[in-house]
Amino acid sequence: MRELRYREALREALAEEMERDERVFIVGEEVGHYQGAYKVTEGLLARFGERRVIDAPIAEAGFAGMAIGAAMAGLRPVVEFMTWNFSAVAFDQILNNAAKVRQMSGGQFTCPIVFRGPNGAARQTGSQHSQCFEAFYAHMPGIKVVCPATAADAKGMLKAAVRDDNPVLVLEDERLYGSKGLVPDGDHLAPIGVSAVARAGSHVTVVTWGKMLVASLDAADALAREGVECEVIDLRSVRPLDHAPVIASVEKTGRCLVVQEAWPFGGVGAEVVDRVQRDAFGALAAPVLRVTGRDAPMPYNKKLEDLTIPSTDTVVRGVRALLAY
Amino acid sequence: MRELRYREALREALAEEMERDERVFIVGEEVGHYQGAYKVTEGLLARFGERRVIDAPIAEAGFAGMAIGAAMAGLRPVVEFMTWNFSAVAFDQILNNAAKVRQMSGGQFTCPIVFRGPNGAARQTGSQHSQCFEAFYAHMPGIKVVCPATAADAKGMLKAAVRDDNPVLVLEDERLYGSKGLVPDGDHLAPIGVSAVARAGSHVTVVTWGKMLVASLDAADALAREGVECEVIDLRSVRPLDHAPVIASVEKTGRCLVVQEAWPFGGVGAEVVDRVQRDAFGALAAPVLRVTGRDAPMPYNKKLEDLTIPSTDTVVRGVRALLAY
Amino acid sequence: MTNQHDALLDLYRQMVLIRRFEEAAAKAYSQGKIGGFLHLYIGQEASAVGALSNLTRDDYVVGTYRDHGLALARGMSARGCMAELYGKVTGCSQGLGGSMHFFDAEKRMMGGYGIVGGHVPLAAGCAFAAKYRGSGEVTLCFLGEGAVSIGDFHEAMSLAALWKLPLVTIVENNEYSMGTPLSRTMSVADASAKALAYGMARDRFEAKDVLVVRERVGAAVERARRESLPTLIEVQTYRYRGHSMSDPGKYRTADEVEERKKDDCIANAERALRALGAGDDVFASVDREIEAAVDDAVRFADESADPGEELIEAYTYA
Amino acid sequence: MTNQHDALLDLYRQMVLIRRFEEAAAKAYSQGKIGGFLHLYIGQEASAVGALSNLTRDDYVVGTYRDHGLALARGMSARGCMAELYGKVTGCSQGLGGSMHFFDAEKRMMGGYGIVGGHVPLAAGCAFAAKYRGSGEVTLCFLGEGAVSIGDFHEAMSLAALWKLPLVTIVENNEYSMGTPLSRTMSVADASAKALAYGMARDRFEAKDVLVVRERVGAAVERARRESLPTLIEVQTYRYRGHSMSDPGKYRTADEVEERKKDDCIANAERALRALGAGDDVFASVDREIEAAVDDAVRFADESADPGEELIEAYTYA
Ligand SMILES: Cc1ncc(C[n+]2csc(CCOP(=O)(O)OP(=O)(O)O)c2C)c(N)n1
Ligand SMILES: Cc1ncc(C[n+]2csc(CCOP(=O)(O)OP(=O)(O)O)c2C)c(N)n1
Ligand SMILES: [Mg+2]
Ligand SMILES: [Mg+2]
Repeated sequence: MRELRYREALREALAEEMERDERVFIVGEEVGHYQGAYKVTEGLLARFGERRVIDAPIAEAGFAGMAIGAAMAGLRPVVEFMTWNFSAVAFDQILNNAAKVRQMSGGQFTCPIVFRGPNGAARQTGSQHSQCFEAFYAHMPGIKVVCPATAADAKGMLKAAVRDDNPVLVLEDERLYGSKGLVPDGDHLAPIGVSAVARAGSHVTVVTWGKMLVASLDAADALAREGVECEVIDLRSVRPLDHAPVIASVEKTGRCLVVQEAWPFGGVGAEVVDRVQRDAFGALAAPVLRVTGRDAPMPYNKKLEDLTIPSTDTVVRGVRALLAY
Repeated sequence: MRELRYREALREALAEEMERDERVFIVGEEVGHYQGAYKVTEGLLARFGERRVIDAPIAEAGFAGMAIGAAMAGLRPVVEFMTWNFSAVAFDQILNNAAKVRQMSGGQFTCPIVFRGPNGAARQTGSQHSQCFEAFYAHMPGIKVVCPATAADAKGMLKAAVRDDNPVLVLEDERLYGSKGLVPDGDHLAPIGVSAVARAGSHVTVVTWGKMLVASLDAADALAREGVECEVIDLRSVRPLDHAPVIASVEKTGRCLVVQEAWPFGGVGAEVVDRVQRDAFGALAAPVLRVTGRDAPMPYNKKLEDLTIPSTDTVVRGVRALLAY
Repeated sequence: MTNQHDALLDLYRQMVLIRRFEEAAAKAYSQGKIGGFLHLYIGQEASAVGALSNLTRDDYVVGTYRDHGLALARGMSARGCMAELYGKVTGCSQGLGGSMHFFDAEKRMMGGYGIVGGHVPLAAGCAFAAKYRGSGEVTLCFLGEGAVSIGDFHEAMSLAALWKLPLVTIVENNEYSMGTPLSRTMSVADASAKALAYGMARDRFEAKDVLVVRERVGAAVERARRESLPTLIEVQTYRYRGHSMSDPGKYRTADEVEERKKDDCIANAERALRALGAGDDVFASVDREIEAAVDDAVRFADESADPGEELIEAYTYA
Repeated sequence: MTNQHDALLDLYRQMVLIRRFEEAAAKAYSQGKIGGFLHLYIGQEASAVGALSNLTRDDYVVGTYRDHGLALARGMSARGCMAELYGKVTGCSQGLGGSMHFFDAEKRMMGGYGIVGGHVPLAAGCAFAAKYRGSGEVTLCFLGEGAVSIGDFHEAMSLAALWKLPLVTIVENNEYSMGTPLSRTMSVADASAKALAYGMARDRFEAKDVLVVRERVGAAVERARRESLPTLIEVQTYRYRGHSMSDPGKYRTADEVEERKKDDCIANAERALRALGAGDDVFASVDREIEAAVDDAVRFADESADPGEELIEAYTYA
């Protein structure tokens, strides 16, 4: 085990996979000479050259589609969206080509491609630059969506994504890039579609993914001081969504809180609610509740931004509401 | 009251609103000279001229964005997507401009615009042409999404949409265009954000919207013959989602089935489940169940397509499963 | 008979196959054997046939929903194509794709696509892969003149020019985008003028003579193969049928269509073959052969099985 | 003093205001008073100031996230702009928009936008609205040279040319798109060449002399106003600062930047004014006046209140 920053873990994953497989290349804006807008790809150009680390013009639909075609033709592209916000202009390529080419070709073609970049709010970047995209992409059959929350998962899931024969969307987080965590040595792979108990507890089940794991664990710490033990489940992959550990936990706790940064309507959180109330119906002592980002475009002002994104405090209040039910 | 086809009801709505308000214009592919790919706009070019009924090149992002700008500048555009499938290339315009311009301008600009067209599967048009878009758009704050299921609502909600100061997405259905229904005379407006009890019943609450209302009502008829009385609720508008009548119904029935054509993951159906299990928790005798389109891109083959889209039969089976719980 | 005669006869045979295939498809559609959309290639045959005759078996082909002609010109079997239209498991996409989504991995037919312009970046990607590997394949991409208005086309051209991809992009200008004449979709009638924005090589010509198409596209294929440079080509053509089967075609007169049929690519090829010495027997034998092949394809499609329910999810994930 | 002197002095004053405003913003950013992204306009002032000097009060302006210069040149108050950067409720977007989203309905500043190219169709829409109403307004749209690669730009140009919209599109070519020199984003160095694809009028010139910008953009504005025809203009300029405040700027040398500063638009205007007879007193008075205005704006921003929590949802729906 070594301690790495999340950003470094991603970089190692890319470097190792490029080393291992000549077909892997990276394309995106500023990934090469600039060393990555958020420095994830730092050093990769020097190491792998312009053939495999490709600076793209601002043409997300074009280079995402280009990469999909290259994947169909046998390569294994990693597409960096500088942030997921800019994937909105490539939405059709992901929905109609990446997700479907295998099905519409009757299984003749696969689309082994990774799309990656930071998701969600950074800091005061305003409404067009602060969005969570998992609700959009997790809705699409044919797509896998992972949201690593730790450095170990960042490395392991990105490597697994590169080796997956399906389109895998890796939703990272700018606020996590600098965070540190222990990463297993060697060829560390983290399976896609397996959630994990991030903290054991017996009173309330808290289900979350991505950056919100931090607030959820902090809330669990705070609540533990009051004698409330939360079991925190990190979904890690939101599609496929491995709900078995969630159900097992709720069978035990009888109470479930879903914590997400994303807007409330529909999405991954509602899907979790759907499954929990269905598969743990008899065990529920209270309805499944949700703590979500507020139902509004992100305001620029810092105070308002802080009030819009769930915090440790909102999670604590969510758990209390659940216990008070 | 007059009997109109759904398509004619839409056309009347457009004509009346254009007559009433000089700022209303229509833009889209084939809306003018061709009379509309699905003939919704038939006759409007002759009546209102090329200035107000505008045939666009294939450039959905371009003309959707153009219309958003025109709305900001004081007009009231109605944008036809030949089908909603083609809105995927204009996704960014809807997400980042239409939905947000009011918020990011601090309330200085509004975006009174209607986007409309058929949603969901037609008949054997394959995976790229058979998608339900409500999960994507209902997730976005700033957007309203309506799914009229009857001719009266088609007319009334489209007229209300044109008069709304927000972006309203009208998700119609090609398979409903030819269906007939009674439409109130005169300036018929149907409020956005008000769901309706389409059939009263006491055993099970069936919640649905759009085309699936037909299968749900047919299933309710079939079940009534067995003595099972379904209360069928037509959401009509999926955002804002008026869940009060749903909760009231579930308080009575204790059982709730959500029926949707869309893919299962997240989306409007899961949102309904979330609200029902939360607000009618004490009343539920069984978990909320869902009947959905299958979690796969739409196959072309007719038999497989029929197996992918929920039918009267699947709804009946869903209700039975709920009763058997 | 000369080499020239044999080569032209081969192209002629392919064009006739496409036309008869499409006529049979139209008939099957009207009998309710084919569902969904059906976009016929009748009238445009010289374009795909002439263009694809320049390719080796490893080259890539990408097209739109109007893909039957492309598929047949690429050497895909009439059986697999017809069965796909019938939605049968023996179809080239196992009945899951349908008319708009013909695929054949072995023939490197990378698919027909339904979102206008959305496939052009994919074609750039095939070209990119060839260049990345240094394996030398050329990619041919087809689209309609209506598609040059959409962003994805622009982005793909921009990348192809910037990255010098071995891509030949063929805009089949059949004068209409559904019911809209190009004067109402383009400010400049010349689709190949888009190349000017990217400093890309371009060409523009009529597809009345399949040999002209072969030669002009051939030059672009050579440019792609030898210099790894893209070309944008506008092929001027005309479709005799509606946009799809449901199109009543009121946006043009029957006279206009009849007039254009007088300069038909198949009839022109027949004339040229006769000038090279081909007699009635040659044409009678082609007709017989093609008729048999199309009948066989229809029978095959008719008799094939539907895909099973287990396929609905089977190909969603690898 | 002559009219020419007065007119130039007015433009000079605007350019100085923008520069001092941006310097103050940079300082406030480094003090942590401003968050998020901050894209400064320093070095490019002649472009917005010269261009917008051609507009009437009813004309429309649309821009990118690099919008402070545009806003000030449009006559928006330094107070409202600075307060917006501080995220205060007195800001031009009530502190909800921030640096990238300056709006002013009254001045018809239709906004700064953060998605590259996404605003160009909106600008076409403003132009469309003017034409639809017959009300005669012209729309000016600004974007960077990096944005000509994206589909929305292409689609907007295509529609503007086809529908003859009174739109002047100004590509501010500052040679870099974030850290990428244009040689790595464009196959043709001339951004105005995109106009060839649409048969659109075009122009291309350096923005070193604000009067040249005024005159050349003026001709395009007249074309839009009188003939309802669009123009694509490439203005060659340079930004002295990083792409945004977080950009270390390693992609170019300090020498390169220093070299370009020698041909500074503000210094050039000062020289021209002196040639027209302006003395030290004139410049000292402008300096004093601008310094006071910027100090006042900073103080105003500092002292203003944050927007209240009730605004989070308030503007989501009308
Ligand atoms: C993005 C998108 N918008 C609209 C459509 C509907 N549509 C299908 S084909 C077509 C016309 C295309 O015309 P053209 O590109 O000239 O090709 P042709 O059909 O003439 O071969 C349209 C509008 C679509 N499939 N995709
Ligand atoms: C669609 C999209 N992709 C990427 C970005 C990130 N981004 C913001 S500005 C920028 C560079 C733009 O350069 P240019 O257009 O030349 O304008 P300049 O900043 O030089 O004024 C990029 C890549 C974005 N905002 N939108
Ligand atoms: Mg055409
Ligand atoms: Mg630039």
